[in-house]
Amino acid sequence: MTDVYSFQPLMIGRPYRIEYIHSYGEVSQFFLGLKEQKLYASRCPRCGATWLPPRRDCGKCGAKCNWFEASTEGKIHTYSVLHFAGEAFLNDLPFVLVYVEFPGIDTVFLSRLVGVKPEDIVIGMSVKARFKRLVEWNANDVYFVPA
Amino acid sequence: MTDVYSFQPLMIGRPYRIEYIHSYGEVSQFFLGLKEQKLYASRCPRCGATWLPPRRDCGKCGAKCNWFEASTEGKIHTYSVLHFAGEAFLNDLPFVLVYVEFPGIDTVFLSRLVGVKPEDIVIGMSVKARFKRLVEWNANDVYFVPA
Amino acid sequence: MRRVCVISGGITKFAKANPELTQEAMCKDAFDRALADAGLELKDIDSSICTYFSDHFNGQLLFDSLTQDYLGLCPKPSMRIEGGGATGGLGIRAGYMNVASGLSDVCLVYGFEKMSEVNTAKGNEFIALASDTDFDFPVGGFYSGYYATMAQRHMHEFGTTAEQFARIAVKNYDNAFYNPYAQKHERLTVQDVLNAPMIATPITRPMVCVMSDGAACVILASEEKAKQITRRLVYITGLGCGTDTMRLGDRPRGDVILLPGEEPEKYAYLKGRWPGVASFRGGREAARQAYLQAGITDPLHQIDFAEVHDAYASSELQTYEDMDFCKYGDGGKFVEAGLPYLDGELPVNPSGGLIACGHPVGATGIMQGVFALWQLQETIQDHMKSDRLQVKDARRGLIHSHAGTGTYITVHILERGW
Amino acid sequence: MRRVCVISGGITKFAKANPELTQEAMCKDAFDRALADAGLELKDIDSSICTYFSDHFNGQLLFDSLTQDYLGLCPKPSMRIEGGGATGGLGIRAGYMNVASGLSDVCLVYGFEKMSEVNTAKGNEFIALASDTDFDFPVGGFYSGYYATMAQRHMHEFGTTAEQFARIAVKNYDNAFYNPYAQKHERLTVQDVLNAPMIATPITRPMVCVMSDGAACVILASEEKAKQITRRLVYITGLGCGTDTMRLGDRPRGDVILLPGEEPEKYAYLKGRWPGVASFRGGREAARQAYLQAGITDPLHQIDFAEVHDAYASSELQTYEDMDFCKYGDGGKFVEAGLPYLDGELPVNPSGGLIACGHPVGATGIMQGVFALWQLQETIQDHMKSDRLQVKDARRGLIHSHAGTGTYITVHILERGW
Ligand SMILES: [Zn+2]
Ligand SMILES: [Zn+2]
Repeated sequence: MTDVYSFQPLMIGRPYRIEYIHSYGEVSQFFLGLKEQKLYASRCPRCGATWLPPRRDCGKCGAKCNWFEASTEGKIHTYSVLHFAGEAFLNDLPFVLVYVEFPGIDTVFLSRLVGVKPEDIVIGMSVKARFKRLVEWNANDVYFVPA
Repeated sequence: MTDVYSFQPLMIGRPYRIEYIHSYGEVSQFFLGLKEQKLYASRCPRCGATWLPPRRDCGKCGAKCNWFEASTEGKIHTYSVLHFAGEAFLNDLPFVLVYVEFPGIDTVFLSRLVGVKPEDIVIGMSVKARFKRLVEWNANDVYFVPA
Repeated sequence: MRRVCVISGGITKFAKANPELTQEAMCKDAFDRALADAGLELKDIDSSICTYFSDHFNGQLLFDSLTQDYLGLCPKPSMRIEGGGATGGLGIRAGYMNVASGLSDVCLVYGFEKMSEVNTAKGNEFIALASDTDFDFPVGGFYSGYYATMAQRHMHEFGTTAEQFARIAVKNYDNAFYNPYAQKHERLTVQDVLNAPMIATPITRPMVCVMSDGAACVILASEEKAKQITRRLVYITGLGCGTDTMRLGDRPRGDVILLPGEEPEKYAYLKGRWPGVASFRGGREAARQAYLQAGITDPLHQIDFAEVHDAYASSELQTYEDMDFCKYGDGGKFVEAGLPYLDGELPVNPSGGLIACGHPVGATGIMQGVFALWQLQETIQDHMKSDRLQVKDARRGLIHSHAGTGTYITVHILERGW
Repeated sequence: MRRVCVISGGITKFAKANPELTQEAMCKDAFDRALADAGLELKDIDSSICTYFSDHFNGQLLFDSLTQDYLGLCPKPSMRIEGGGATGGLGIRAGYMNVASGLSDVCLVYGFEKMSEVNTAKGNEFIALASDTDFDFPVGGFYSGYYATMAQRHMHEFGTTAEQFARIAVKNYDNAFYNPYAQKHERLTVQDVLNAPMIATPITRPMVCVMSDGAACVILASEEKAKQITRRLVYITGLGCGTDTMRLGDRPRGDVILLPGEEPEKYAYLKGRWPGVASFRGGREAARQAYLQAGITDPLHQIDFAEVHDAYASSELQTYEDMDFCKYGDGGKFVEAGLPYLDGELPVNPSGGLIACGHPVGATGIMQGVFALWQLQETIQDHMKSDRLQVKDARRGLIHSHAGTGTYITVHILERGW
């Protein structure tokens, strides 16, 4: 049965469903690493750039990178308290997005911050990674708490 | 729970669902007409072009078209017997797609042909429209049978 | 190289939902207005560029073929251009390339988006899927969140305030009040904006552009053709396009890209941390290319108005700095000094921008082109039934189109040639 | 206008599924090969054009930003081009425009598609959503069905046979057997093809191209830059792009678009019913523009090989006629006379075409450019470890990219300049 929302103009419901089988490809190790409670990053042997999230190829010079294990402690580079989100995350609201700086990593890493009141969050604050036991095999398997 | 299809590389299931509310906009009358067992078409008052499916604006000269009721009898312009389809229509297989020529209509109209064995279909054969009683408010509410 | 002109434009009224019309009919309405404005007929158009954002919004793939067909342009050449929020700006860039390369003399650049066929949360989710779906989307990343983190960092580094963002929103609403094509016709105070529901700290609802249904188009022509069509010539005299990493967190921290005439010392205070997450490298690079081509070394005084991509009030502020309307870090002071207001030194978003006009993604960057053209042709009165938004003696305008967190940014300089 | 050259190309092996690599890594592999082949470094590229087909295939919107980033090209200019199956050909057209317009000197045009993240029926459904979703998709329309109805009409009007379609499939499989980049390495007989499972009468499975994961790129440069990079200059000497209505049934029935040198009498026997659903008006229009620019009046003898978009064996046959390799209606005789075979008068799809190479949509049209370049540079031996597919003394080639039922078609003429 088709849902009809209006006749003038004629407006109907058209549900659509897709079952993706998604591959993490050459960065699979990062996601497998979350189950080991590790943050795997990449280092470029040519120009020295370090990447977290990791890359097979250096985004700066194009050379093939090597894997290394990053620290799980860092500092808040910036953050925001979200009161609205895409449909998939409405049930999580409100939540805090945070970009984390790590020692020896050129990039900053997006994650969620939990266990701290919004008004107590400050840029520069120390945080550490926590890993979910029951992994969902996605980037949300790691999150951060005050260190 | 995330479905895991492989670990090397890591491959996971990612279902995705969208609920569209689709409007037929300025051609709503065509779809409403199917419930009245009518085929509404468009005629351009400037250049005389006739369109089925209908258009608000003439695709030839750009003028605003008028609605008119097309004949529900025509001839097979071309056809094919389908043994494969997109996911949404796999259960219907095999089925016959047909382009129907109508008197006084410049375009040919895509629909399904039923009630005839594939080996008996020939280009030029007369066919007539049939309309579903239980409409789904889409183009499949009309189909064709031998006249 | 052939010089390229913008000869006319057309636009539909942007609306939260326009179920009365299909996308192709909206495009036709915009196109008919542009044809009429230039006194052209369908046969005078020899090619087109189509822009829309994502197949996800309507579940109709290859929508560009449906619109090309509907506009009566078959079998003429066309192509679809996409680049997130910068889709429209990239479309104008492609139209320029099309004409300047000699492949076309008169090219229609048109764009549309119908965002009302899904609910707002789903629409936001689609847009969030235009960020990295392996690393950023799954943690709950979505665009208001990304821009909010950028804004927080800008506040941290430069002392920028939420009130300064609010002033920008108020300015844009005030302008749009006189723009009949705008989705929103409201008057707000700074307090209204600050007290409105929080979307993502420090961004409140009126600081964010809204989803919209709409279409817009411009007709571009070679100089030779343009001269046969209109006396009010408007040239594209500078083009720029910059890009940046998909993940905001991967942006480098280094030295500022210098604009024509700038010296490195100007930015010594940034100590090599540019752009990080506080500024848009792609916008700076786009400005550099466009200013170089157009011979601009003092944008604040050499540009008469700008239509910039204010998907967020905060990103408008950041854009003042990328465009060198002021120095990096001075965006807040720039707005407090009244410079981007309609009666200021450099009116920014005299149309009301995305915040008040709406952001039907594929149409937005082209909408900017339409409004800029009318400014330079001095036809705001004709098109808006009021000259309230007409920038006096507007001889050179800048339009700026921008995709998610600055992944694509285009800048075009348009100049009066009459 | 500046002359534009193709200076190098790169491609990944097309495969039914390549889960080992993300799309961005596939693009990098193709790009690295093109850089190495031309002796260029990353810094030598000053802009890019990205092509992929639909956001639906991976649920990652704005994928072009992820790849631009991954290739190390930020903050340089880029844009994404899309046009269904013709996406790659339109990308090359945009790259040409980019360079010829003077905006860029050395432009990377790269494309990809990863079609293996959904099952084949879903993939076919996505492609079907690139037909009219109000009128054609809901009745069960999908592309094999549409092309099958076209083929049936061609058979009805001209006496074309399924066996002639089968011969084309066999030819393309035979060629691909020597192409290490092709997805399929099989040998089939005409009987094998005719006896294979029916997809949509008269089209059997081996007459249809397959979904694929892959990436391809070409590097374009201005003539001046190209001369600094390679001695084996290959010029783009003609470009064409045509379009047609989204709904096959809306195609006009009138007079043939004439190519340079043709007279209307040549097609008197068609009695004003062209193109209808039997031919591709957009292909004819694209050929007209390209032949005019390249000075071609006798394509059968003036073109040394062609890589055409054979999504279906039937559409390759129809394309012979659109390109005037033979008259309308003579496509069947053309293949029976052996003319499009590797040792024939005009080898068509010496690479194996889409039918045997695979059709990762955004990469396909660029793949044709890569293979054509290697033919004209006489480097098939170097790249394929065999000169079996090298067309002898190939001086001028045609590449032809095509979207669903001919909604977009591009033609490029490439010529040896050394
Ligand atoms: Zn490196
Ligand atoms: Zn008409």
